[in-house]
Amino acid sequence: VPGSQADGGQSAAKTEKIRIEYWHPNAETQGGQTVEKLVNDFNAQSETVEVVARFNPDMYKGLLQNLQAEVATGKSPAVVQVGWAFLDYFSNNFDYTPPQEIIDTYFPEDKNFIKDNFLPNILDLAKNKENIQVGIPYSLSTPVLYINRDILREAGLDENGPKTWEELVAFANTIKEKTGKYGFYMQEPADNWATQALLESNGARMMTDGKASFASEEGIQAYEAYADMVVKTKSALHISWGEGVQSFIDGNVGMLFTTIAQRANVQKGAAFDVAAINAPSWQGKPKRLPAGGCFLAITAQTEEEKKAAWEFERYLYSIESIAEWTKGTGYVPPRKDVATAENGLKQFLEENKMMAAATTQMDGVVSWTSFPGDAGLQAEQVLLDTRDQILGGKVSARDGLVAAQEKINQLLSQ
Amino acid sequence: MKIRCTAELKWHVMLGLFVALSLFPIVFAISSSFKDLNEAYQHAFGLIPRNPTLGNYMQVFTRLPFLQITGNTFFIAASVTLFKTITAIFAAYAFVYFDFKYKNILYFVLISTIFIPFTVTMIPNYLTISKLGFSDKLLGVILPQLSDATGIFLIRQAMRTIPPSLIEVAKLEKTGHFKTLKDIVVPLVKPAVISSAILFFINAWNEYVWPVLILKSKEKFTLPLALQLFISAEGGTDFTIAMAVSVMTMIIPLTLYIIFQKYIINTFASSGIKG
Amino acid sequence: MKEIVFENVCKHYGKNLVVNHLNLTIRAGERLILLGPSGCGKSTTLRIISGLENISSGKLYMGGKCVNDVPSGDRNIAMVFQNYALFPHMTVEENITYGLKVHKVPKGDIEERLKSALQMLRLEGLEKRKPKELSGGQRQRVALARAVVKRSDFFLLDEPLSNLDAQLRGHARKELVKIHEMYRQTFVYVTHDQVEAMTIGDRVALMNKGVLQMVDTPDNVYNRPANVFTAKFIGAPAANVLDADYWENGLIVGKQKLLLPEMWIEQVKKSRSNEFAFGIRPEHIQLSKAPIANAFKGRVKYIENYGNRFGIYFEIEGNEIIAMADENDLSANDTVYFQPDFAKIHLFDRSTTNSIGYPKELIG
Amino acid sequence: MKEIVFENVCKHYGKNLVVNHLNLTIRAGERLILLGPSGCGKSTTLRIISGLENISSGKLYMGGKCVNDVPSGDRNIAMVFQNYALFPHMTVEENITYGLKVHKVPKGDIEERLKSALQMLRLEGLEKRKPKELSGGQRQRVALARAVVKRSDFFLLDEPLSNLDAQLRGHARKELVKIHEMYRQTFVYVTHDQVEAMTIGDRVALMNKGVLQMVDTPDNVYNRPANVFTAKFIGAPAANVLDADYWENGLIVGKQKLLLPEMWIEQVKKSRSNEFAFGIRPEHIQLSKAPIANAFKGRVKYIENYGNRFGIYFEIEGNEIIAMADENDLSANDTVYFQPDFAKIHLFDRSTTNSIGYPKELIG
Amino acid sequence: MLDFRTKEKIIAYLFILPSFTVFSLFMFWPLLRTIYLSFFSWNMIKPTKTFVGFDNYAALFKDPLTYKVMGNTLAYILILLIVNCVAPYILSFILSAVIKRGKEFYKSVIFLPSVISLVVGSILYLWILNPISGPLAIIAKMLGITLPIWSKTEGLVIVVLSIITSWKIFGYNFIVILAGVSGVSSEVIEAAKLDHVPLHRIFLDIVLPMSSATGIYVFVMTIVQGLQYVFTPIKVITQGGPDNGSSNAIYNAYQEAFVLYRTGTASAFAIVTMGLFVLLLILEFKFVERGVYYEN
Ligand SMILES: Nc1ncnc2c1ncn2[C@@H]1O[C@H](COP(=O)(O)OP(=O)(O)OP(=O)(O)O)[C@@H](O)[C@H]1O
Ligand SMILES: Nc1ncnc2c1ncn2[C@@H]1O[C@H](COP(=O)(O)OP(=O)(O)OP(=O)(O)O)[C@@H](O)[C@H]1O
Ligand SMILES: O=P(O)(O)OC[C@H](O)CO
Ligand SMILES: [Mg+2]
Ligand SMILES: [Mg+2]
Repeated sequence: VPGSQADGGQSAAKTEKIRIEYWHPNAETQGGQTVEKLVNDFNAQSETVEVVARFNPDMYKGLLQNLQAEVATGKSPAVVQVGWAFLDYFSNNFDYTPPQEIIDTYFPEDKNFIKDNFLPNILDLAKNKENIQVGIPYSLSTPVLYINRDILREAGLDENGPKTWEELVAFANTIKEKTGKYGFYMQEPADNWATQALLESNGARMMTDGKASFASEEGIQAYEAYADMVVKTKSALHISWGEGVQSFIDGNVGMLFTTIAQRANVQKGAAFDVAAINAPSWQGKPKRLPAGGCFLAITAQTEEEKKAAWEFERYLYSIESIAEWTKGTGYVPPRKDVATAENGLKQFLEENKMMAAATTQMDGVVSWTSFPGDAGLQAEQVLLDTRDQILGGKVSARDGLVAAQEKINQLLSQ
Repeated sequence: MKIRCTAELKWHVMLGLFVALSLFPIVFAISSSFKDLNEAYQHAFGLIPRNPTLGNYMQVFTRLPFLQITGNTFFIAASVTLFKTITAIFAAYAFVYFDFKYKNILYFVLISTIFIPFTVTMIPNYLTISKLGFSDKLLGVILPQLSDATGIFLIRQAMRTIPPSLIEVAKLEKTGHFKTLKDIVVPLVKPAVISSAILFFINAWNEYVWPVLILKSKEKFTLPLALQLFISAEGGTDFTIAMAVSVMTMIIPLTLYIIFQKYIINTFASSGIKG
Repeated sequence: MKEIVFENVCKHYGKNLVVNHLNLTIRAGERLILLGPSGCGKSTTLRIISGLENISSGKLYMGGKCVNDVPSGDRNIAMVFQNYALFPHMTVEENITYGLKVHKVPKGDIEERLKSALQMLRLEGLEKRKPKELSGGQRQRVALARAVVKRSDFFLLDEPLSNLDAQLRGHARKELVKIHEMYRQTFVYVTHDQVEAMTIGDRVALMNKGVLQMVDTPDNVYNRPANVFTAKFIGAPAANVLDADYWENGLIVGKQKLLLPEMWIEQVKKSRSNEFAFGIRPEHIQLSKAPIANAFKGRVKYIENYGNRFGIYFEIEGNEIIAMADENDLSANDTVYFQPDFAKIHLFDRSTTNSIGYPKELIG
Repeated sequence: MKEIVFENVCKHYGKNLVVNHLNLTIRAGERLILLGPSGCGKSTTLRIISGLENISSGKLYMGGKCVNDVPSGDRNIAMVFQNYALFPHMTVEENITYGLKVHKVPKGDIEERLKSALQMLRLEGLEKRKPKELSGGQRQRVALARAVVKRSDFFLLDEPLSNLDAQLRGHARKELVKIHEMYRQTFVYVTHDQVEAMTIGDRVALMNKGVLQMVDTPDNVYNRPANVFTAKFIGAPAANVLDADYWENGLIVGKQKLLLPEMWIEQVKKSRSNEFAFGIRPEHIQLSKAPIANAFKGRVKYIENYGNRFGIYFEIEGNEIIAMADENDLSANDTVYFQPDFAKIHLFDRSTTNSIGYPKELIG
Repeated sequence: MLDFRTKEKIIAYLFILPSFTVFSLFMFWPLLRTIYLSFFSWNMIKPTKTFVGFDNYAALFKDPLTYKVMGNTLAYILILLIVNCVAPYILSFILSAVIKRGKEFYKSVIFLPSVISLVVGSILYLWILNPISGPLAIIAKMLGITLPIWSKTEGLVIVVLSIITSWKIFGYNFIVILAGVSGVSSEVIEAAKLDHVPLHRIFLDIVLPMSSATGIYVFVMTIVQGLQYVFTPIKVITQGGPDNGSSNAIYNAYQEAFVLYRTGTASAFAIVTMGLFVLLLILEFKFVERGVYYEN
């Protein structure tokens, strides 16, 4: 199979392996160990490539920040893990090579690797506005609902939890009334991921034709339902993400709406009957759940490095590696077959029932909207500020969303 | 005597409360580091772990080259402290005991840099360090931290409270600037020198934003970076392990302080130049 | 070699003229006493010599060369500061030997000088104390010891004994003179103690408000004061000075007249003035209860007992006058007669306040 | 009311016993002078009265009540510190009036006291200066002024005039006495100046190494010293004290003998000792070039000129003796004869060094 | 032969040289670059920078957020000054002049929290102060009090973040001030005590002015370092929220630069911030320094 180029590569590797950097944000609590294991295993079996993994604290934002600085010096790692939220910004500003290009040039044998192993809707997640496949999805997450069955029972509620947002509101209020505890907490990180799930599942769209459109009636209505829990009935908590999760884990909150990536954390800490269920939908409407997680992009600068980068990626995307990765992180595998394969996650998923909450709602996955252009991140921030305003009771959901939408569209049009 | 005692008692009660409050977080951290995660969540307030475990520490040690990391941190903190303290002493001395052109302007310019937010210097410094070839090197962490005028500021302030006649005595003896510094000025401003050194050490020890940018490989990590490994917004923070790392982060500065505490406090107490 | 020459030296602090056109030559190896009222510029003068204070104008020569631009360290000076300026962080011993150590004086030598200084100033046993554990007088002695161990060409002392008791002061004074006799440094010594001034000084320089008043031997300063200020300043209690007009061979004070002897009449005539200030020291006044010829008549106001002597305050024509006596049989309100010893009187021109000089018979 | 009583007061610094079982009553409104060699514990004693120093043992009463536990601020004391302790950041004026302002003394009153203090201490024109812009003597005067403006029951002064010239010192001394006469505070005054001690003091307390030696009127301290230390310490130059054995109605010094008058023989006999220390003050010695009967014979060593008097040092049987004289016709190596004025001699028991007392004829 | 005054000058420059070298490289140079960048619209990596003149500045002054952030900054400064400058000053005075026993203990214990990093502190306090389930909340619950959700309450969030920061700064400032306060000659304090000057007046009239050289240092450092220190809890706990209610000048510049990637705006903001601070320093030199007591 190997062509002349591969030969050249191999003879070079005899003398020394080519070193490439792989940047990731995975803390020890979130797959850091797995990264290390995968990289070590890869290095052990590869004769040509030596991968050096670099941890970047502060998640994808932190990683991008470091990447920014690195690129400014004229250097670049070969493979970077990019959060979905930064897809647009990344593809607009950084120099990357779509993986298929590399495959086509150097690895004809892998020609169909991507097509064969990934569902089109999953691959679409990593396409930018110009429809270029920026990278390959590496991990997927969706929001799920964690429930404290002890509290539900105490409040006389169905211990299997709510199916719809309407039910969820009722549940939350009941919990508040019956137990005095908070009924519900929805994650409040520095992004609008969960908000998107809430609004879009009700039929709203974050963006339509390149313009913000979340302040539609559906959007407003969904947000109002949520805001009412916080502001009016006080059955939902408005607090920072860390505190909210902590409060759920130590049994002060009945339901927690957050990413499946928190599964291990919740499972380890909770001392009550805890379960994860599918994200609720709005009565009679289809769910739309933004994909969390990340894709791998190749930012290698030299041809040598690009080749090495693909070799490494190909290793990471193998069934065994992806299985390993999923076990270590709690993400949903992006690749076909992994869930069912014996050498994949079959056994793992049987043992970890909570994972099912995420794996069984993949049909509802949509891409995570990131506002386009230079002002995109700023627009995102506007929506975040609006969240605080609405949940803080300063403005109504309607006024807040309408104003935010207007402001964002103004920003985007600049 | 009685009147004084009760008056003092009032102070002691207030101070005691204050001390207890300010020490609570430290005790809390230590206690949490010996709990398992479950207990940490369910019995946050129990200061004595019910099932004390070394598990958190073992995890840290198995997952990270911890001694190496501690060594790196110490090396960085010690180098930064030494360099900054010594250069600050010299600069402060020059600003107090010499007359030269633009002295005040120069001082003002140097001191103004205290006000430069680190965000201003971060990226350009990163470029400089990379160009110098110091990224992922301890030296790269050290260098930019050296430009800090706080020591000059504090030590100069202290030097200005030395009665001039003492320096005059030295002048008459033709003591020479180095000796005057070493034998007279530095001993008299020892509290300021020590406070700067402490500040430098603690800050360099805990410096986080900058090493994050510079250091890539785990063997080069510093303790605050190691701590980050156990904190994740998305995956949740492994609280008890984070506390174990935190405790280990504190341990060296705390030990150093406890060892030198008597000396430091004595220096401060006996600083009465005119006493 | 070790001469110090002030040439028109002025020193300002802001608008304050603290040393005013000082012209003074301090001879090599002499002991010059600097005297003057508090705040007159004595310490400043010492500080100028030591180079710790810049001169505002004029020139200072030391050992023959202008030292305006020579740093203090190169002037080879030992100095005792009025406020001691001890190093608070060093022990007595360290304070004393610090300068020697800096100059790498051999260890044995240091030891020896230290020992003799400690002995001379009775500081034995305090070697290991820090200044703040010393009494005021002990601190002053340490400051003195620190200067003493240094064998330098110039020795400047700013009231080095002011906080010592009489016995210790007497002792230290003698030792200082001994040291000086041995090393012959040029000594400049500020003191308020007249006995010190008289016993230590080869010459005395008297300043007032930054202006040099007189420089001469202690004897002359005392016995032939150049002006009223000098006469009044030197001697305790101060010399009595009363306004007196010359009229027909005599001095008129108020309504009383005292005939002058021939030698003084001549002197007065030379001066071409008639308005004088008449000076007489308390110890040169003999009082008599019984009336005597050619004497002033006064009334005793009060009497002070100084232990070994008495101060008798009496009044003549509205002037308060004091006389010293070893014995006393007077009491307040007694009438007394006072005839001055004409060999011991002083006459000053009232407008310039300068002495009109002394009859050549007295100068001899 | 304003009496101060020390009852067995001790003060240690570490192992150092600085005040040793002090028993002393300072009478209300009296002026007590505290005298003693440098480092003997004078300042410490003042600081004990002021409450700035804790007592190691014993009790201190002020105004009749034990003040061991009364904080300094409540003792109503004005104090002049030996090292001034001026507030360096305040001007002269602020330094002086600070205490008054804190106590909300009416403005006009403050103004007035300030003015009179400035005048009394000749500090006019320096009101706006900071201490570091003052000369040593000026600083001392500010410290004194600060204490003077305070009208308190107790007035403690620690060498308040040591850095002033004789004239100013004389003036200040008189003013202090005036103030005291006006307000009758209890005055405790530390000084090294004998004249000050004698003129200001109602009584003098003499300390040595923390032990009280004698408390009495200046006259008695001078003329009837209770022990050798007192005799030698009071008076400058110091009293001469030589070992003398009693033998057959006379005192033997070396190989010479001096017959004692009857009154002394009686006194000597009462003391039941034969070994004495014989004391005589320099000013009580009359020297004669010509031989006289019943006199010691000595040899002049050297002569010091004090301006108005002479100190004549001579030797008798290996003892150096000094005599004071107003006039001098002696020179070194002259042989002199010295007969003491027997009314002015002192005899001390050589083993206890205490005075054997004085013949009743002298005390009269 | 150089004359000695010239030689002295050369020595002076040599003494400053090491500091000056690192400052030039790592302070002045970046500063110049930042000033330069503040005139561009750029995101740090795009190959082209667009020159916009003073637009970034103009936009800043128009943006209400700027004023909000500056207002917050001021609030932080005020709280930090009270807690970390005034309070430790009073405490050091109490320890050096009022209390007789246990001084050593307090001195050493109060300093302890200073050695801890604020990242650690922030994580700790996030737990301890969790208004729903932290230890403090548990106690409050026992007392029947519901804690406000401070991290989402404007105003309160600034107070709490300041307290967290103060927890770290206090001890250090305390020992620095203590050094200054113990430097005041005891005789001078005694002189005042004799006058029966009440303690608070001794403090205000004597101790404070005489230790003001140190005081000024702590004052300036509380402002400057305090704001830089607060950055960490803001970043870890609130990310500037709620609705920028806890953002300060430093965090805002950071957010502009590294969250929103608006390098030009961030630079302009940083420069304006620095300008304000330097203005403060000039004022300090002009007015406060006058009251400061120095021996030389
Ligand atoms: N902190 C201290 N530690 C040890 N000894 C001390 C301390 N302070 C003072 N002393 C000693 O106590 C003794 C008495 O001191 P004090 O200041 O009372 O002397 P003084 O009589 O005022 O002397 P002077 O006339 O020299 O001022 C001195 O010998 C001194 O050395
Ligand atoms: N920094 C200054 N600013 C203004 N005037 C000053 C300064 N320093 C000293 N003086 C003034 O200069 C004059 C001379 O001071 P100097 O110290 O020489 O006096 P002195 O003769 O030593 O007096 P004393 O006997 O009191 O020590 C004094 O009147 C003093 O007030
Ligand atoms: O699923 P994750 O870990 O990518 O997180 C998704 C979003 O970032 C949560 O806000
Ligand atoms: Mg002087
Ligand atoms: Mg004393």
